[in-house]
Amino acid sequence: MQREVSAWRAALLSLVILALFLGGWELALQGAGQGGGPALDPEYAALLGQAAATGGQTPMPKPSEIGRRLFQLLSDPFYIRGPNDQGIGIQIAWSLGRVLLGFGIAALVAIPLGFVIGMSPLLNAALNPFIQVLRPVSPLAWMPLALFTIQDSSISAVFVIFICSIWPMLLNTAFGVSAVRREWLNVARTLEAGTWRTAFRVILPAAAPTILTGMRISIGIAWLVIVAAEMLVGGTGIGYWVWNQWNNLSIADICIAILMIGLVGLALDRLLGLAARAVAWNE
Amino acid sequence: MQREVSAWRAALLSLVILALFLGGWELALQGAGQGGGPALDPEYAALLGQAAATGGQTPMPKPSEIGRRLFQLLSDPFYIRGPNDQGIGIQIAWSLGRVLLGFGIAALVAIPLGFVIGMSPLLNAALNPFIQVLRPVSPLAWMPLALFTIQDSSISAVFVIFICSIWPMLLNTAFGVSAVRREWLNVARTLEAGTWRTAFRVILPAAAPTILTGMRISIGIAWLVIVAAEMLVGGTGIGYWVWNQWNNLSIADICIAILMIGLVGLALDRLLGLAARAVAWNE
Amino acid sequence: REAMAQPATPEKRDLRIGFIAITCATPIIMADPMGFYRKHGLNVEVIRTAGWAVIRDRAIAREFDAAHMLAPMPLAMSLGVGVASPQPWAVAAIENVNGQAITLANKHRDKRNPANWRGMRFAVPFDFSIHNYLLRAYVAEAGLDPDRDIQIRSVPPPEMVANLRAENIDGFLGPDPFNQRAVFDGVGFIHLLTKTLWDGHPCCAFAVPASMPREMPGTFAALMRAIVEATAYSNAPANRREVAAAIAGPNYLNQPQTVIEQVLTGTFADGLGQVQRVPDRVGFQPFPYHSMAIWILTQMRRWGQLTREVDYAAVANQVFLALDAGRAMRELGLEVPADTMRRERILGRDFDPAQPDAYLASFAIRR
Amino acid sequence: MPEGSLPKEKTVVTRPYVQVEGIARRYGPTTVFENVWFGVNRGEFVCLVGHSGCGKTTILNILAGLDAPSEGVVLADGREIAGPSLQHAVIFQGHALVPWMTAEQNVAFALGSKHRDWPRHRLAEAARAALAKVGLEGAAGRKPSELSGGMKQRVGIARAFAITPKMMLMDEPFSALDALTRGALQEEVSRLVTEAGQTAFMITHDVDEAILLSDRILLMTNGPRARVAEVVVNTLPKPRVRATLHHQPGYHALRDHIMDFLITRSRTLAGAPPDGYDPRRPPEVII
Amino acid sequence: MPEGSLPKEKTVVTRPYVQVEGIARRYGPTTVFENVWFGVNRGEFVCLVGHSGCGKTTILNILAGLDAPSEGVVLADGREIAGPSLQHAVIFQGHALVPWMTAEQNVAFALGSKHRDWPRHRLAEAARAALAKVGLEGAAGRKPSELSGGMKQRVGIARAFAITPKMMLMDEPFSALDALTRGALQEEVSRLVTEAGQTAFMITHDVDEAILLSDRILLMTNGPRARVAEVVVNTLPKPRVRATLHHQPGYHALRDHIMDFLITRSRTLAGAPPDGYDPRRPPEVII
Ligand SMILES: Nc1ncnc2c1ncn2[C@@H]1O[C@H](COP(=O)(O)OP(=O)(O)OP(=O)(O)O)[C@@H](O)[C@H]1O
Ligand SMILES: Nc1ncnc2c1ncn2[C@@H]1O[C@H](COP(=O)(O)OP(=O)(O)OP(=O)(O)O)[C@@H](O)[C@H]1O
Ligand SMILES: [Mg+2]
Ligand SMILES: [Mg+2]
Repeated sequence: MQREVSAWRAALLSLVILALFLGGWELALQGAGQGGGPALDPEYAALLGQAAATGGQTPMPKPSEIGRRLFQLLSDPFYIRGPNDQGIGIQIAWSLGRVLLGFGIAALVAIPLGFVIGMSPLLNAALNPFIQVLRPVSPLAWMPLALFTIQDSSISAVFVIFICSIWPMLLNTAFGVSAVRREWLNVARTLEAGTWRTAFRVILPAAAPTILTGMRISIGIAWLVIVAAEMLVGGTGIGYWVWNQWNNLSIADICIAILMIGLVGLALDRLLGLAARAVAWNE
Repeated sequence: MQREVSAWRAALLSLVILALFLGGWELALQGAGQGGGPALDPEYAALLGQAAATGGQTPMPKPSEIGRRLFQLLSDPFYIRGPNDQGIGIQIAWSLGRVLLGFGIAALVAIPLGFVIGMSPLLNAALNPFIQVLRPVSPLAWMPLALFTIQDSSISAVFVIFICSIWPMLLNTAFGVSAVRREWLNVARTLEAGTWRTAFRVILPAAAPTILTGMRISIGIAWLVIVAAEMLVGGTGIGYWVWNQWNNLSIADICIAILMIGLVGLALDRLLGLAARAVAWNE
Repeated sequence: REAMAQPATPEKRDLRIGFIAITCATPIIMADPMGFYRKHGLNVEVIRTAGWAVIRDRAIAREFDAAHMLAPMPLAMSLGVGVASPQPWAVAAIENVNGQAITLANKHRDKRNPANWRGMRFAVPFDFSIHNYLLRAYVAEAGLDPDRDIQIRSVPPPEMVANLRAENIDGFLGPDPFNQRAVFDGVGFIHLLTKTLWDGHPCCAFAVPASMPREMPGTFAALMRAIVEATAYSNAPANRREVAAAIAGPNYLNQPQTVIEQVLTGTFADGLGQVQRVPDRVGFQPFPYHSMAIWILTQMRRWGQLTREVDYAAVANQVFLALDAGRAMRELGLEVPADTMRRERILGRDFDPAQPDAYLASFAIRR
Repeated sequence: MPEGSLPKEKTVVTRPYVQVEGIARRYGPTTVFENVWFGVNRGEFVCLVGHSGCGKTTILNILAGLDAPSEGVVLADGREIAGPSLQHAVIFQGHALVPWMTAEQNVAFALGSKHRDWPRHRLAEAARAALAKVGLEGAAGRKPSELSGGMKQRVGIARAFAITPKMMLMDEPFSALDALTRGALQEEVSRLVTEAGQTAFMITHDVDEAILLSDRILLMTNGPRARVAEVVVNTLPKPRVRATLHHQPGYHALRDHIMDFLITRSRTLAGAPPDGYDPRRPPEVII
Repeated sequence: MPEGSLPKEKTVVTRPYVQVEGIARRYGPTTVFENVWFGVNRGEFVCLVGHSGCGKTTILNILAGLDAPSEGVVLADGREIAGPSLQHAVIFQGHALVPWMTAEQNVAFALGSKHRDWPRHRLAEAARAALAKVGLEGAAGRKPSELSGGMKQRVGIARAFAITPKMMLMDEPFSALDALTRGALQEEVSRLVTEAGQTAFMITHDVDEAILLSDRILLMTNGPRARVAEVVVNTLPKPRVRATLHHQPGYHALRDHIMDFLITRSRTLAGAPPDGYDPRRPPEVII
């Protein structure tokens, strides 16, 4: 098996696949919409305007239409026309802000706590059941509880992101700390390095890649959760935007939202990937 | 650092923490909701909820109330009284069914596809951008698109679970296959073992632990997504039940739902953990 | 428009009807436990659904044979507004008139004048809802631009109280029982009943695919009879408590029975310390006046949802099946209005359905 | 003795079994080794000794068909080696057992690759027989993780011998083992190779090991541009026994010669081949 | 020579620096070793040789204070060893450099642990000086992953010597290295220990290494219940040079004696100690 692949060839293949997919989609819809749906009363059809005159199935938008709409949205992403009508860039910024806040607080809690848990096998075993039970709970189940108890919707949204994204960081930090190579701890011990010196100069850097992996998983989950949180809280953000476009059934906009969510998620992941590379060590 | 911890001590500590938490919660709410508002017209008061009648807002339920409700729900988990009123056991069964279906289909697609991708560095590099962009997309963003294109809400729900849970399996299978130890492939080559023999007897078992890890992440995500999917599709399932209890502002039921979702999620995770142990090999 | 002669037997007996768990759906829901569907030879499953967008999508996908919709939704869908392409659905009967309210958070007790609402956030159930149009008209009458001076969001009715409690919204113009529920939980008070804005306004509709009367006339007729009968039954003040008991349970509205009773009987706590007695707080009237549709269309034009000229009367005639509803009412011995057009008095202005353009032109605040 | 290995001639024929003809290996601008010529006769045991990085593993991989030379050819039995073959078994340094199969299954997997028509029970029997030959009757059902390092390597040896190859290729097979286990395994391999009359080619860092096992020892200079500097003929009488090897006359002289090469001459010879050095026929040294 | 190590006496005093008094190590019912007594004199270089699993690493960890014996005590300088100390530096088998620090930072970390008041630049200077002593001036800024195995181990050595401990403890420090590198490092360590007049205790599998470096060689029987079977006094004159060691008179006799022990007597002596064996004073052998 040959492991080296020229980046160019891969990129080319990516583009070919993309082109085939979009082309196929475009072609498949070519002439759709003229499809003979149930024959309509012509009098009725006349009322519906020309688009409706043919009736029938709701067509999927073509990629070209989506592209046009995307261009339109991206050509002025930061406009604000009243509280209900803001550019897609602003919506993404809102979502990002919420995610970063919730994720940031989660990191501030999870990393020190995970450190403590990782250092104590007893605490680790004792807290594990709680973590395991709380971890799989969906954001949409937390949200009502948060809205009810916190009584502040923007804090609730941040709380839901916090509670959903804390677990991977907590588990990974605890694991990373508990799995620090015995060898290095022995080095620190024979050097009579103190607790703090050992914690910050040996254990933390040793566990850093594992912690970063946890953070990477967490930010993925935080971003996954934002749409749910914003749909329920509403007002601003890409999740609310999706909700609005859904209420208006603008499929093109929903496709664009999916693309945007994917791209921003990818960017967040890459960013943490870079951070992970910065603290990575290899032997 | 001592690594051996008696399971008893850990369990005891777990229980102590739980007791402290629940006790604190119970005590904190002792007397809440009795906010001595102005004396009200008794006729008026009769029309209000207990808390509002005394001038407050409906408080958080106490753990003891939640416990009583939990007992009540679990004492008859499988009743069916009409399409919108079924026992919690049935709801969980519905959710499990959907998750297993969506997850099963995802596994059937992801594992062979991941195998092919893992064997070909070129394909791997070419498909990676798509996977990376689609992976962070939230179930709630997929849902409208699915409802629109599939035009069947129960298939849509399964599709959303499928699309959200496929990525970790795909990535892990591809990674596991591409990372099979060169040594073992060399053994197979020197033995002139054929392609299929190598694939099934060497690569698959070698990659199995990584694949199982992917499946474990995937089932976690599938279970995280079910609430979102069922909330929108409605009718049955624990997600719908949460939604329903939220409509009724029954915080006790939401807490129970969170607990149930957590426990079932934990059970699913443990099950795949057992499967992972069955295919694990160590050297 | 005259429907065809009715065969005696329904072509399709097993039907699925989607609904949202609000009191507006009372006739659709109570027809099930009280046996009206069965009586007319139908086997109906009523399915609770999470929100209006889901109702719409499942209706388009024909997962539902008929559905509980907001009265403006079939109009918008038929015109291709808010959907990717026109979906011919029709209002077979109106479910309820009145029965909505503006609920404000308790902290706004002193803000009873809408002119002081600048900057507040309100929820309505859906963009294409009478609630949206009434709230907009109401604040516009007070001189506020509903798009610039306040914020209006679509929130599924069941989430309104939780959002009000979390101070995520300052108030909502929403369907019952959630107005009453907000009072019941001590979260808000009823600012006004929509009855005072437009007495007899339509709210929710019983919607069917536009092709149903043609393709399944038997089923359609049976369904209409069941619904009209249930509507009439629900409307009788004497039956209201019985109906409340029938629909409060977890299979339907899943709310405390007292809340539903207060809504249906009109004897309710207003959240301000008063017990109000408004027996016609909600009414159940099946007849889909075309004038209602025309007013809705003028509002869709007013707020920029409908951007092209349409023949209001013709669309109303196509989408609001007044003749079919009238026939069913007549068969059941109910009084049928003579004219499908009715002059309305809305927010202190007279609305003449024959002069929609003049009406529209009279507003200062519009898109 | 299994039938497959009976009709082997033990006499050294004129044409060597393996002929390495002027192979070189280059990675971009760096040449690991070049102009390497040597032969391995039928039934002969050849050891290759040299410092780390001189390309020993690469040469062995080329002989095994797992790698290809940048220049030159390798002939086995007169035909060019085009890829891995069941005729040439490899014993890897890291035992390379697949850890999810038991010892028996590991051997049976190899046997099944050779004898595709054998039923499962026949494979299992043959695998147990092969394990018995290396003294592992009792461990057939254990997974590699339940075996000690020495036992693992024994299973690797059983696997290689089970398919009765014409040539055994071994890349530092014992270097990860402790001295005691190493000694036992050296004797095992020596016995098996002799019994089957096989050709063997082994890489080692351990001079005692080379002396114990080999008929000839190829000494390589340091890389880059490594060469076969000389070929030491091991004239110590066979069979040799590890426990008494160091008491055998001639042992110390042989060992000291090789040690000297490793410590100094491997380095000094690296740059400058001595006069009259012909890479096609590296000097043979008999001590 | 650094000031810290100047006032060391080079003569062997009556009381050994380290006294191991009857230690044993048990895991549940199994006894790895028991009744182990020996001493290491000031400035002496002692090697411990024995087969895998006889408990060598455990003994070294006990000397380092990283582990505690199940029975018996170890005195250093007359006081019981209670835990790790800066006085006893350990060179680990796997170098144990932390991979996220450069070579210089690794050494500076050790120095900073000893000299808590030194400013950063002084630590860096001292670290570079320590690296220069092992010939790594140029590699100070490189991370362990950018260093060869030998260089990594050199950094480990520099780190251990930088804190000028009274005793060096080494657990097979060179076993992962190839022969050439190993030789160079052996000479390095020998020089540094001699220069600083340090006491040294080293575990090794390599008989040549033990002969090259040690003053005395402790031979352990196989486990379980391993013992120190005998102590071989290495009388080969110092300084010894690796390249010529095998030409030194007495070398072959010494090596053969140890080889014999490893190959046969370590096993035969394991069960039954010979008559008159006193674990408190294992027989000293001078060849
Ligand atoms: N893919 C590669 N690219 C560049 N150089 C390589 C590559 N693979 C191996 N080398 C170089 O080829 C040389 C020979 O490697 P090889 O593994 O054959 O050495 P060796 O003699 O077996 O060493 P050792 O005794 O350590 O096993 C090494 O110097 C190595 O750095
Ligand atoms: N935690 C433990 N529980 C049980 N037995 C143990 C434990 N740790 C070590 N042992 C046993 O103690 C014995 C001595 O181990 P040690 O690592 O000291 O041996 P060694 O002589 O250093 O071996 P090697 O030469 O392989 O390094 C081994 O047989 C090992 O199996
Ligand atoms: Mg090699
Ligand atoms: Mg050891």
